[in-house]
Amino acid sequence: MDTVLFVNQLLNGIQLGLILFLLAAGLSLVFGIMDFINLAHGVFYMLGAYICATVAIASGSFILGFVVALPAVLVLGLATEWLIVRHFYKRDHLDQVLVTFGLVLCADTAVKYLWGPQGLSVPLPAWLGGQVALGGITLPAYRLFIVAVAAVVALALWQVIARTRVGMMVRASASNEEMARALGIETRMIFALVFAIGAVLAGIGGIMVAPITGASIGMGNQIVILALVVIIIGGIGSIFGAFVAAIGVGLIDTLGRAYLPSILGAVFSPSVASSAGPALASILIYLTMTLVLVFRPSGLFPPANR
Amino acid sequence: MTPALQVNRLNKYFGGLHATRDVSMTLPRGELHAVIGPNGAGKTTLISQLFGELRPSSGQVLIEGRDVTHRPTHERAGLGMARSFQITTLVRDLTVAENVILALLARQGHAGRFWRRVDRNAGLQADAAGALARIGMPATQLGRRVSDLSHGEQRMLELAIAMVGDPTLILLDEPMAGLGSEESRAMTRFLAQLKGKTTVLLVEHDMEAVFELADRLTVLVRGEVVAVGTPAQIRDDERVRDAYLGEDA
Amino acid sequence: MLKVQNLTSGYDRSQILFDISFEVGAGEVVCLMGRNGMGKTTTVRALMGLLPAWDGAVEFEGRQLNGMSAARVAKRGLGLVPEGRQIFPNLTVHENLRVAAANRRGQPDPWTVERIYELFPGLHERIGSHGNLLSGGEQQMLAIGRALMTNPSLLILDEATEGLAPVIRDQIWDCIARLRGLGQSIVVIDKHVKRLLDVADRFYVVEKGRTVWSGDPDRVRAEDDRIKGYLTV
Amino acid sequence: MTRSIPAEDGAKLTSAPARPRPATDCDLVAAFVILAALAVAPFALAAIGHDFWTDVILRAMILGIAAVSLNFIIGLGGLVSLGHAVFLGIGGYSVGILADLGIDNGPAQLGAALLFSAAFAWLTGMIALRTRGVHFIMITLAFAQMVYFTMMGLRQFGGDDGLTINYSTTFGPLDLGDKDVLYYVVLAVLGAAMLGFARVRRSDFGLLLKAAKGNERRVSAVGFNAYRYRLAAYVAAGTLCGLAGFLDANFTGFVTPSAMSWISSGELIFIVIVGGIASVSGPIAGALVFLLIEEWMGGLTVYWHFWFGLFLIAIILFARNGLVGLLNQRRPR
Amino acid sequence: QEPIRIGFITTLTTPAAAIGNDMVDAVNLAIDHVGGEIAGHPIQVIFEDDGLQPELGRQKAEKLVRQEKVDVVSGFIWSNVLMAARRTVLDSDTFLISTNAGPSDLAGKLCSPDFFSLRGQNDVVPMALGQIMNERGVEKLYVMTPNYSAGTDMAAGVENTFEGEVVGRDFTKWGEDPQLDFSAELAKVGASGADALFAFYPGRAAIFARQFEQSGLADRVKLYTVYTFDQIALPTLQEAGIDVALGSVTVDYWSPDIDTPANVKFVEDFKERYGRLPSNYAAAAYDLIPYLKAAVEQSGGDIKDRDAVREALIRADYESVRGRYSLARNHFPIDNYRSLEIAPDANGAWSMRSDGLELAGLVDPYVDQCGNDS
Ligand SMILES: Nc1ncnc2c1ncn2[C@@H]1O[C@H](COP(=O)(O)OP(=O)(O)OP(=O)(O)O)[C@@H](O)[C@H]1O
Ligand SMILES: Nc1ncnc2c1ncn2[C@@H]1O[C@H](COP(=O)(O)OP(=O)(O)OP(=O)(O)O)[C@@H](O)[C@H]1O
Ligand SMILES: [Mg+2]
Ligand SMILES: [Mg+2]
Repeated sequence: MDTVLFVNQLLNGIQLGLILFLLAAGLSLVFGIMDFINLAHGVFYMLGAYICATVAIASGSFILGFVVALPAVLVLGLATEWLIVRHFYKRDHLDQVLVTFGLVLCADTAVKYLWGPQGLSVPLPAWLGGQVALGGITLPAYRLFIVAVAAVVALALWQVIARTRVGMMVRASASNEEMARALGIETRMIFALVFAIGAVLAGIGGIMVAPITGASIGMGNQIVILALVVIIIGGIGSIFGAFVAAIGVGLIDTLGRAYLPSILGAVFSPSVASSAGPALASILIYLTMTLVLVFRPSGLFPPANR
Repeated sequence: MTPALQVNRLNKYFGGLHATRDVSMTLPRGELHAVIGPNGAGKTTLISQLFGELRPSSGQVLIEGRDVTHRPTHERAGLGMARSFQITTLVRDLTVAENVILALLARQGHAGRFWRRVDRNAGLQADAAGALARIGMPATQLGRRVSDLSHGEQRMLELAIAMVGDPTLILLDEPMAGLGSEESRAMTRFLAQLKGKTTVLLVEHDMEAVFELADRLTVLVRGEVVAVGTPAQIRDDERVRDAYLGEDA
Repeated sequence: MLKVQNLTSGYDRSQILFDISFEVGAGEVVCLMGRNGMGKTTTVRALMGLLPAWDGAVEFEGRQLNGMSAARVAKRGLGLVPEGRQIFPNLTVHENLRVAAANRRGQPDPWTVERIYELFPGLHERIGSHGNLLSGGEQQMLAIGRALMTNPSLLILDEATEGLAPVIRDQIWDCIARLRGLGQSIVVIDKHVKRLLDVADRFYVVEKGRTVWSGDPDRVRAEDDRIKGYLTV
Repeated sequence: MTRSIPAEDGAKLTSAPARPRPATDCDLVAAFVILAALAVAPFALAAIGHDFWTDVILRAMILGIAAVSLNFIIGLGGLVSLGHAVFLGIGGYSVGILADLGIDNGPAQLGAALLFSAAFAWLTGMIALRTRGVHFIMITLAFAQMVYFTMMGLRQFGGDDGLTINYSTTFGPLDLGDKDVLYYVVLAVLGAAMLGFARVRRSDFGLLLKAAKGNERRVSAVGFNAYRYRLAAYVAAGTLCGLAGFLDANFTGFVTPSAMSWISSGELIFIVIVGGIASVSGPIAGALVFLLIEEWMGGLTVYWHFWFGLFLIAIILFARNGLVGLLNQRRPR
Repeated sequence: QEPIRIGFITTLTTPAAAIGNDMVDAVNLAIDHVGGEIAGHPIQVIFEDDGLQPELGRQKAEKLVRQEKVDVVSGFIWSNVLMAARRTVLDSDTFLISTNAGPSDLAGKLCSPDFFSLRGQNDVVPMALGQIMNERGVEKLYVMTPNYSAGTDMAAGVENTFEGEVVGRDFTKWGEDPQLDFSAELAKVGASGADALFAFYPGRAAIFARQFEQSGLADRVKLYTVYTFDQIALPTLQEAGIDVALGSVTVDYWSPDIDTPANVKFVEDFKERYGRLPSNYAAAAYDLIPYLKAAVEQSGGDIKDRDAVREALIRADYESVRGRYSLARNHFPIDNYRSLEIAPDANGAWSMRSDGLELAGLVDPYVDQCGNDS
């Protein structure tokens, strides 16, 4: 098998994984720690992409788009939390699912109204567009860029949650808000902050993929399911778990897509392989999740809090 | 005759922590046997293993001579075993009545009947009221949601449910905890009535009650049995005094 | 320092507190007694701002607490050891203590994690394990330690000795006595009235949401049967 | 559904305010009123020349049956399945595939639909029910997705275009192809399902499910094996939903994998919640509102999803217990 | 005069609304062009949205025939929506005229006297493209399509007629959560040494083109597409400056530069009124009105006289934007397919331009299974 090809596939897998992680991390914070299940998480992913795209197209600078989009998403996140989400922390998961789905509908339609149904495509700066030669293997520069950025974010986040006192306060407020307040912790603020951070992480993810897949309506709803799969596999509330699972899912999905048909082809007739292969590839991650849950019902790295 | 409960060399590890060390004990039918010991000695862990909620690392548990070491909790309950939890374990968003009825159904050995309406079943309702009355809880509480009960009221309910259907072997984990001083005395009187009829394993930090009730005591320290004996013997045991009782007794 | 007058409160539509009035002077230890379900905890929750006070006045160090958020109240210096422990299950013992750490009014020698471990050596052994894995008593100790870590000027203990071994319970009483010696004001809710007699300055009996009786230890001893009357079902 | 923190979540000073139970009386009354209204609807609508709407209502009733089945596990068991629509598909494809093979014999198709649904529910339930809360949501989703993608891939059964059914199911003289016949068959099934739910909700079995949802530890402590009862409920729900799928296939004359997508499962959940969880009349009320709004708003503007979203949010924010919740006065603060 | 009522089902929500709107605009334009009446009856069109869901499509069809009592149900972008609506419409003795979707069943075993199509059956397009590639001397072909019926049909169609070697084939994930990152597949294309890539990514043109550009394959591999770089997508591509699209080849029976009088009028007026070039979807939708008008008027002016109207529809005796054409037995057009290159038109707008190569009178392979007489 062609090593250059394989390395490329690996890179693609890792890059998909890191994007997934950016979403999963936010979900895992908001859901695993605040016990708020947020289907609207993908909305910020979409908004990040759209805002970045708009600015980038208007100004011709992707970086400027990035710089503008982040604070914008942050503000939107805070607004959402303040207007709607905060009324639902104490509510049933079902209510949360439903209300956030309502949000998704509104957001998607609003985006369609503002940007039209077709979606935007984001130009890349030349220095990111090209290919880079690493040890005789050429890799697309932009993918490497994504990997770098996401990796940094991942590390930072992990440190904050696991090590700092803020992290403690977040976890405390989440597990027993009243008690936390009774100890003088401003839980409302903490929650708003966490939610907004989650939104920004998703936003970064959206911005990162925009130049590859473009900005399209509902792009977030699809990936948010994947992100959920990731945090389930990783163990809800565990940033580390989310990281491992995200990379895993990224690789499984990409490599599965790339090689499953040919692997099947070795066993079955080409026609079977070419039709069964993709179907199998698309359920691969769901199979993985099911298997994980069968053997470890609360994920690979469940935080010891439940 | 076969003892109501027999425990052979029970061991339990939590990672590095050896929470139960070679614990063996035998409870003849009708005995009220108290287990005392410092916090974190392993009393609750012991009970959980007896009741099948924790799987022992090694050792054996026999009820009425039957080895139940690997039987699930609900089967042990089926054999007439019941427990109360130190940390209240009730269905918070059901009413008091419903919580009791749940236990009643289990004891009467038939649930999962799709068609019979429990809420219209006078018999069950009456039994539920009876169960509360036994531990001195007014029937007026029947309709309230458990989450609306005060801590003490919840503790009472916890016990009421443990007593439902006269189990033959009851494991009580700190029944007095959370009860007011007078309620505790009432509870003590109630448990006294059970003596001889029902086998009781009582974990309790309220020494007044323990010394008044217990036929025999086992003292557990760091998961290990350090002393077994009558209240008198234990009261005078130096080690137990320092390790546990303090000047309280 | 704390002055509660004709406090009324409750849950949703059901009124629980009808007329609660009591006082805690600086450096005093005050004890609330009453049967199960009479409103002691509800009173505490109303003080802490965990329940809205419907009516009446709560004055602390000259400031009105009514309508303040629990967090603000806590920052004013009320430290709570809640009924039923309320340990953070997803934090380790050490984190449970550190998360509460604060010394907002610059107490002379503030409580530190180390001092808590001195007070409860049992905890030090479990330092790294998560709250939900602790034994009932260990959780209780942790709850007390956690409240102390906020260096409160008024400490509230709601059934703080529930499930503690006699020796430890004694330690707690001694500790309370010691704290009192340091001028710490304390409100205690506990069923072990006997032991409290030589610790507390004043006693109140709560009956059906009303403070129906109050007096100092001697008066408690004197009116023993009357108290019993209040406390029996 | 219960929080993913099981048992000891009681340890919060006050746990999440549990949903107020709907005032049953209003609920049952509403149920009968709705059923009665549905019975006369076709004539009424035909009389005023709007008989197209019977088509929408018929579809609503079929979704209503599916929603009732979902309500069994969500409302009573607190088991939120994000893959429930898969049973619609299984029921549908049982008809579609058999019809494709030229078998339009009613009992055979019905039998297949029920059998396969039950079997699938049993197999997946055994695995899924070992998990709780959101894990259950996701694992049910996973199973549904697997079937979804498989059917997408199976060209011989139409792949994503689905199967068109050219002969309607017949039970002797009874031809489900006839819309009027189908309408009253569906109505009958719906009524039966609702009655069954009303009964089970108050039965031993119902109490057990509710208890297991609230605190599983307690349930096994008193001596029940919660798992067994959950599985029973899950299989029952799956089978009933399969029946709905069977009816739907006869109604629409085709089956596509999209009927099994997680979106459709989501819609079922919304129908249950919007209508009023654990209530008898909720599911059908929800289904009617859902489809009528869709049809009505869709006519007004292409941006109707926005308003629909707001409607959802408003319902959840202000009608704590769904539409049925609005019926009963004692609303929580 | 009571009006002639036409129900028009297309997609007006979801991203695919871009296509639906194009069709609606075309129909409205056509109505103006014919003076808003057929044989003196005013034309009344009721547009309905299928939201991309077969179920919804069926329900709308139900509404159109039962509530609106239309004489014709038309439109349909998607095969599965058309298949879903089919029975409702045909059972109620209403004409069903597809302006885009052409599922093989309707061309073959499920064909019906009352069903008509305004464009060739779906598979004809890729089969034509395969032949074009042969003409253009493609040797090694790599095939990339989404993994759903249309996708695999397209691939099959191309490979059916393509005579060179197919060096690789990828069906990418589609459906609820489609795969939008093709780097893995494109990497394989590069490794396969193919000199041409056939791609079919309706609605995803920009994404696909952008990634094809990033993959750096453009100079080595020539791009052949169908239903992808169409007039819906091209403006976006141009705006985003994705130049790899230029010079890529596709094939269709129609393109804006056909110089029949009808087409010139259509394209010019469309550009003038809507400020953009019409798409092939618009072209077929536009034809609907003149087609009906001719048929009804030739059959005596009464659309209720269905047999006569059917006869006329089969004759298809009118000025289509594509010029004259006749119907096969399954009532699908027999068309000439023209090789089209993506290039800027006179005013610099990217569009499809015929490069001279043309395949005459293509018929789909399913017609033999069709039971229609005549
Ligand atoms: N699931 C667990 N994992 C790890 N350690 C545990 C677990 N459960 C209990 N422990 C530890 O095992 C020891 C015994 O706990 P146990 O609850 O049995 O004590 P106990 O005798 O009931 O104390 P108390 O009287 O305070 O309730 C304690 O140190 C506790 O921290
Ligand atoms: N969340 C709640 N909602 C409604 N009523 C409640 C709630 N919590 C407690 N109550 C009721 O308020 C009354 C007082 O409760 P409270 O907890 O203050 O009693 P208490 O004096 O602390 O008793 P205990 O000694 O058992 O803790 C009780 O009757 C109880 O049933
Ligand atoms: Mg214990
Ligand atoms: Mg209390």
